Amino acid sequence: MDSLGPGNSSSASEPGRARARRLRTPAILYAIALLVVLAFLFALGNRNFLSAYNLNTIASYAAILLVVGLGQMCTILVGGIDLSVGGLMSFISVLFVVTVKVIGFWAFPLCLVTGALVGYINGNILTRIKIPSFIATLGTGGILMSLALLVSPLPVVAPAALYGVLDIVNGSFLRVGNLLVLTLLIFVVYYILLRFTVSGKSIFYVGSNITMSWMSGIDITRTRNLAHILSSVGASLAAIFLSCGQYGGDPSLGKVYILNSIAAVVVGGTALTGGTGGPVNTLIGALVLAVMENGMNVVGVNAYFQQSILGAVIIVSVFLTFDRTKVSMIK
Amino acid sequence: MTTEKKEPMFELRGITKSYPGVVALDAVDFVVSPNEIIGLVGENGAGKSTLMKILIGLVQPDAGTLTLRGRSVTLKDPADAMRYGIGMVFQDGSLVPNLSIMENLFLCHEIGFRKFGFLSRRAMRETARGMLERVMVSEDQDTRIAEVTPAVRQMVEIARLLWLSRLYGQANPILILDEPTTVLTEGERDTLFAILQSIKKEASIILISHRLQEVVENSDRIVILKDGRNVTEMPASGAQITDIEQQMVGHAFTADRYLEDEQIVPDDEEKVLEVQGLAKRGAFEPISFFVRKGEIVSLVGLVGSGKEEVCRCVNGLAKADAGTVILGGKKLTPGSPSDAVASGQGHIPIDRRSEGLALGMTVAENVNLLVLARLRSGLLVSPARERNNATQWIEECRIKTPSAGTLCANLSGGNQQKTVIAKWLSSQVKLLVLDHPTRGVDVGAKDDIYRLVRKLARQGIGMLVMCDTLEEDLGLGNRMLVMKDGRLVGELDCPPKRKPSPKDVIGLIV
Amino acid sequence: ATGGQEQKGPTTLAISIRTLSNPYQNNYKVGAEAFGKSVGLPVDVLTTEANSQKGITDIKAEVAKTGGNVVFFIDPNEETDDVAIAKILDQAGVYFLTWWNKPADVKVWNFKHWVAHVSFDGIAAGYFTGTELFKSFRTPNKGKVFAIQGLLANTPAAERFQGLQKALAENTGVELVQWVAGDWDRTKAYNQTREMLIAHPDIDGVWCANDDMAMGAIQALKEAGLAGKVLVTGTDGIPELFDAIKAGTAAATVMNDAKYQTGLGLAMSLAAKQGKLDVAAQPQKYRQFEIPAVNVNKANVDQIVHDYLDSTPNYDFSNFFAKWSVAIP
Amino acid sequence: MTGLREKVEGGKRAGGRIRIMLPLGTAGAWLRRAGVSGQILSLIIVIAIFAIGTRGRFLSPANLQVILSLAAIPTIIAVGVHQVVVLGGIDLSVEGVVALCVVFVGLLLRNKFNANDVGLWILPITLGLGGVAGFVSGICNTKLRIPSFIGTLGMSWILWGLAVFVSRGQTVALLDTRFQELVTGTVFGIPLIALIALALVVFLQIIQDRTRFGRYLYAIGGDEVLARQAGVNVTRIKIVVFTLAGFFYGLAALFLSTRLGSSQAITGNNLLFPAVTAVAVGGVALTGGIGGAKNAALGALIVTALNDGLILLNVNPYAQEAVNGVVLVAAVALTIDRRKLGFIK
Ligand SMILES: Nc1ncnc2c1ncn2[C@@H]1O[C@H](COP(=O)(O)OP(=O)(O)OP(=O)(O)O)[C@@H](O)[C@H]1O
Ligand SMILES: Nc1ncnc2c1ncn2[C@@H]1O[C@H](COP(=O)(O)OP(=O)(O)OP(=O)(O)O)[C@@H](O)[C@H]1O
Ligand SMILES: [Mg+2]
Ligand SMILES: [Mg+2]
Repeated sequence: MDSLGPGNSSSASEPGRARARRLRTPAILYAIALLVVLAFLFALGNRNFLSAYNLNTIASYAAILLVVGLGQMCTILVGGIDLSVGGLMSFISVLFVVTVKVIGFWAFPLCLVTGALVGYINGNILTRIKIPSFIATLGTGGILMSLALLVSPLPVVAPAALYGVLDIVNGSFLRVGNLLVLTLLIFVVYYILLRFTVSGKSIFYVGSNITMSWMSGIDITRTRNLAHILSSVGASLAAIFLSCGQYGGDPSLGKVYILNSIAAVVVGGTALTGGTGGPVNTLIGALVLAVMENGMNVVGVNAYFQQSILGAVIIVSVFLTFDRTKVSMIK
Repeated sequence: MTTEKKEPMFELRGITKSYPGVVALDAVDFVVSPNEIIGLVGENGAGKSTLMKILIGLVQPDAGTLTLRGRSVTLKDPADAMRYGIGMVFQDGSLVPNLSIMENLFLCHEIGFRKFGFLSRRAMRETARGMLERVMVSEDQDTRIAEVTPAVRQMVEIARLLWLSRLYGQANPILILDEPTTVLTEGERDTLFAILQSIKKEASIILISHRLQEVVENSDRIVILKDGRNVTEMPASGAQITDIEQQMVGHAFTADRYLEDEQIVPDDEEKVLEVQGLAKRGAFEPISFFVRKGEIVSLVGLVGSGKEEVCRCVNGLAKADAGTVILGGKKLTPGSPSDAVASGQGHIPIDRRSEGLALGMTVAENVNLLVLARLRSGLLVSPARERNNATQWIEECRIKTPSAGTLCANLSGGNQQKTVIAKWLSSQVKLLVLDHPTRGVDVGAKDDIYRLVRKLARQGIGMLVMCDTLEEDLGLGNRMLVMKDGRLVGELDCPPKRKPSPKDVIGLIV
Repeated sequence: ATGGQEQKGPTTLAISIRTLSNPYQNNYKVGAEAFGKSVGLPVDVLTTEANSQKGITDIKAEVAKTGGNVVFFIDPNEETDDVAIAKILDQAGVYFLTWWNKPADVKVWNFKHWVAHVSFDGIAAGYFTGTELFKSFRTPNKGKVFAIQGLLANTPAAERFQGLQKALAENTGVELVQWVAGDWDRTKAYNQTREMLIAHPDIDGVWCANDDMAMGAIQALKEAGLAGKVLVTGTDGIPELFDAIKAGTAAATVMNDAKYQTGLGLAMSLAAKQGKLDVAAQPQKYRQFEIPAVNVNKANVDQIVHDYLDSTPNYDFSNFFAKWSVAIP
Repeated sequence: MTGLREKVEGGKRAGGRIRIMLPLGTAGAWLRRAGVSGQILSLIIVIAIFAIGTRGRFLSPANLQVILSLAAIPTIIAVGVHQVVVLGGIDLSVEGVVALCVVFVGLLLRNKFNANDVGLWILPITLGLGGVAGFVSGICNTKLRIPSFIGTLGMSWILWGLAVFVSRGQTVALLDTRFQELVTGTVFGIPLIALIALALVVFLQIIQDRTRFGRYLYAIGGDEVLARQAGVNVTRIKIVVFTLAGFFYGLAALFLSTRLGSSQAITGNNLLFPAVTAVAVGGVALTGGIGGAKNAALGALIVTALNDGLILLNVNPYAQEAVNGVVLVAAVALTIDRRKLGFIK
């Protein structure tokens, strides 16, 4: 039973090769295509969709989602989840405005450090007390929510005298909003951290196979703590940006970001099982959500249907962006 | 052997299957006759497992025809194949970890145990006990699979296959065993082959193995695959192992398989690893030994002899109750693998899929895991250096992969093993613990691994090995430590060309 | 940015509200559409869904959509949204009016296009329902009361609760035994009332921050056989609660006429845009003011149902300040 | 043997394996084997703390009745969610499905809004509606290969939008009181609705323990790829599980709206997090493969008892979230069997 002639066998593998090439098209390309199609449709519906003013609007909305999403992404990549972002954002929002009244600019570093500390605590509840991150962060989220109400039971408004400090975020330089510049900076920092540093890359290894990582000497405790710190810092930054933008703190500001941050991450194609995905995915996720949110209003979709359409679009989006070659099972 | 004259049971013609970047099978023909054992051999990645997955409907071929008992068939899924009387023991195990032995035994085939729609536990228990006795598994059938040894799992899989072949009452079922012996001891192996020979009377068996010896001894016909194509087939009687190797790999092998010529004489003074009075209750009694620079020490003993636990304590995966592990003059923190790794200890685990690799990541990412810090330029890891390091080690270890960016999950078992080895070799270790380094690895790759092991020894790396076979232990090692019932019972010197014979060692082991 | 452009075509009337999933908020839409029809202009509805950022972004999207040819009625998600919204709309040259939420030290007259901020007096509402509730006790103005607040951290919720406390201060015979946060959720209020009845079986009344929660509380009292004996109050004025007042299970509510709110808001903003209302020339008392809500109790419930539910009132928006009651400092 | 067990447990010696030795002999052993000993223990602790704190009032028959009656609907929902979690997925569609079902209950039963009156037919209608929604989620997950998190989240948004549109944001008062009596009635002092929930839990638990469906459910949760290899029809089981979950939500919707005697889309709000919390507190591993209906039910009971106790103790509402959070973490610290979970994620 010898093998068949060479001519025969090579012709048999032709379709196989074509298939191989097709499957290698990165999912990211589909996602970008989706964005382009959406933008095209919206622009068709209303020319103003592509106006500089509106693009700026979309960018500012996506910016917040991106910043909290980048953080959330870190915990998801490492194989966990962070549900405390809601409570934390509420807490940081009021803390920021209350402290900015007293210490001015120094409220920025103070809030970031507080956020990092919360992340460190979240991490340690997971890694030392061994409570699954889902429960641990659900719990700390509740505690932070109460803390937010303790700092200020009602929204606090920043006095006009302090607008100068808050405009560090709100202002613009050469017609580009500082918020966008800062967000871009944060994106680059997270990107470099995750793709080009040993600690950041460890997040992917731990998320992909924690037993192997442990046995290979990766400090899994430190890595998971780091992921939680990155998450909380992202949420804190987003809360600060929001509070600056609204010139006030709001103890109920965070709630909607629990689900929205996860959605931004997952819509971009990062797997909840951990290990696959990344900052670019989150960027796309945030953009898809922002473009939809904005576009539906710009073309005047009936408010009754917006939620439904958004639901359908995120399903379609994940259908396109999710890289199924990297996960053996869809959970 | 008169197999040639029989009507074929199952005929596969022109089977072609490609994956992104690879053509796994290229117009392969494969015929199964009744009552025969076919030995299917080939290099890692030759396409053996893929062909078998097509045989049981887990993978659909891109092209080709399947003819079963004279009728053309398409197999939707494994359950479908099972109804036609085709079953398989998978290379990487197929038992669900969170279910019990019994539940796994009957998974998907519980029909016989139904009473008013509910499953009768008693009936299941009784049948299970009978089946387990047949393969000599003494574990309680309610133990979860996650808690039993690989050997027990393997036997449970075989028991499952036996039971299924009986259940559907298909005349002459086809049983596929993909590398069933890698985790078995010699004794268990003998049991397995005895069972196979006895059921051959009513079944066809396809046996995949990289241990050509057992293939030649136990099969009737040998089929060789190379690069996804049929190379040749031959009757097993009278087949020469060297000949098969030649056909599989394309070149002949030297007689000095374990490169004993290159075995170095370690310097007495420089000890890489010193284990002093290490003890763990219930696992092993106080044990002291050392590994010198460039020395290969093989650790042998039966299952339960405690050698594995000793290694886990040395690796920091488990905490010993007493004693110290000193690596390169530094006392290791007990129970800290990261300290062990940071101090220069490497560990190639027995279970590559769950302990050795990040399957969802690329070959390059896996290879570079341990050396990222070294691949930095400035503060950041340099992608160019990453690429270079990965390519270098892929070549060095001859990992057969379409590219460095291929996902590990898509490599063949043997190439996955080579990836794990490459990962540790690329990091500069002082001591390497090799737990069955050649498990599931083809002859060519084995050669590569032996070569690498010798090279490392020359570089002064000490090694502690536990091998698949006693021959390998003897061939590779400078010295052999023998454990029995948690105690060190013997130490043998294994100088090149004057190695002790396996018989000498077995006396100590059992 | 787009304010300076030449604007052709009809002006869009836009409302930014919290949600369409609750009857009170949904009436904003009804009122806006009725007004839109009366002036022959298109209406757009934006919802914040409890997300300030979404609210602000949607407003910007609406500005982009219409090229700035739009006027707004806005019920901000939180009072902290106001400054951001004001800055955005001022820059875009879009006239708007806000309702309910505004920080005390942010002044409307500092913004050229912020036509006015109008509100109902939340404290008065809580005070009215509180005193009505106390009157319904077996021994009037003497007994125990249980309170279900709205969402903590929400300004109207806090104001109404403040009103209740004012009523408590005046009625020393009444004791507030316990209060909880019902998050505006009917099911939650039902659960809490049932649990509270274990802790305080001798309760005399249940004060709720809105009607939805009041309906939940009434249901729990019904199951305990206390409906009609222990009364409940709410705020908003939903039809079910009017029925409950008629049936004697609720004591009072305060009706906020959402249709009038949107009508007035859009009318003023539109007038400003069309140059019929000179915003800058208005005295401060006409830029920040309250209008009275409709207090409903057993005595007037039939009349109110007749006026507002059975027939749609004929609103007159020619005099914007017809209902003006007090300036907000 | 020991070696492998060690490997399975790898790297988590610290957090301690709290072996609970209940002084109950065989019953204790049974509980341990059934994987609910930890949950029972935390329930007992919660009860003990509140019983002492309220000087026994917490344990009064009246309060127990309240707890059982209030736990029933969360139990039904949690039981629906938990099977999806056992599969290794998550079902976020609860709120949307309930919202839509509630709205249809309001518009189809005898009500104040229109002339419809389908009477008892409402039961198959809501169950069917929920089931269809679950079925579609299942198709999304299996056929379109969309992770359940997004598929069900999208589904929830879609249905939620529909519910608001269909109801136009209005509240519909129900006039048909038959179901209400069913929901509020008691049998020997035990709320009927609690008995219904209990019956569902027992029924499902038996299915999980004693049928092929149950076996396959856990096989998929343990390792989907291996289950498929073994011949499990993964797609079918998954679709069935999502559909079943939809049935449960439909039933919960019917009970929710009839108990309140009204129907509005927002009745669906605030149901998801408590349900998922209950599932997790009950000891169902979010990684899949572990925990059954009894776990979900116990989790719902613990969460309900906790809320009830906090009100009886008159804990400051501002601090309630914090107390909830602390208790949640503490309860899980006691309940989860870390031995079975490997690395905690
Ligand atoms: N799911 C898959 N995706 C992509 N490539 C695959 C997949 N499965 C197998 N391959 C590729 O197909 C080829 C044949 O693999 P197969 O597993 O059949 O080899 P094998 O002969 O069983 O090797 P081994 O002896 O190492 O087990 C390999 O090159 C492998 O990388
Ligand atoms: N009965 C025997 N005859 C010959 N050699 C033996 C026998 N038992 C064990 N050995 C040798 O002793 C060494 C240990 O083998 P064994 O398969 O028990 O390893 P193990 O790592 O304990 O197994 P596993 O982890 O797969 O259960 C091997 O080199 C093996 O060849
Ligand atoms: Mg193979
Ligand atoms: Mg072995």
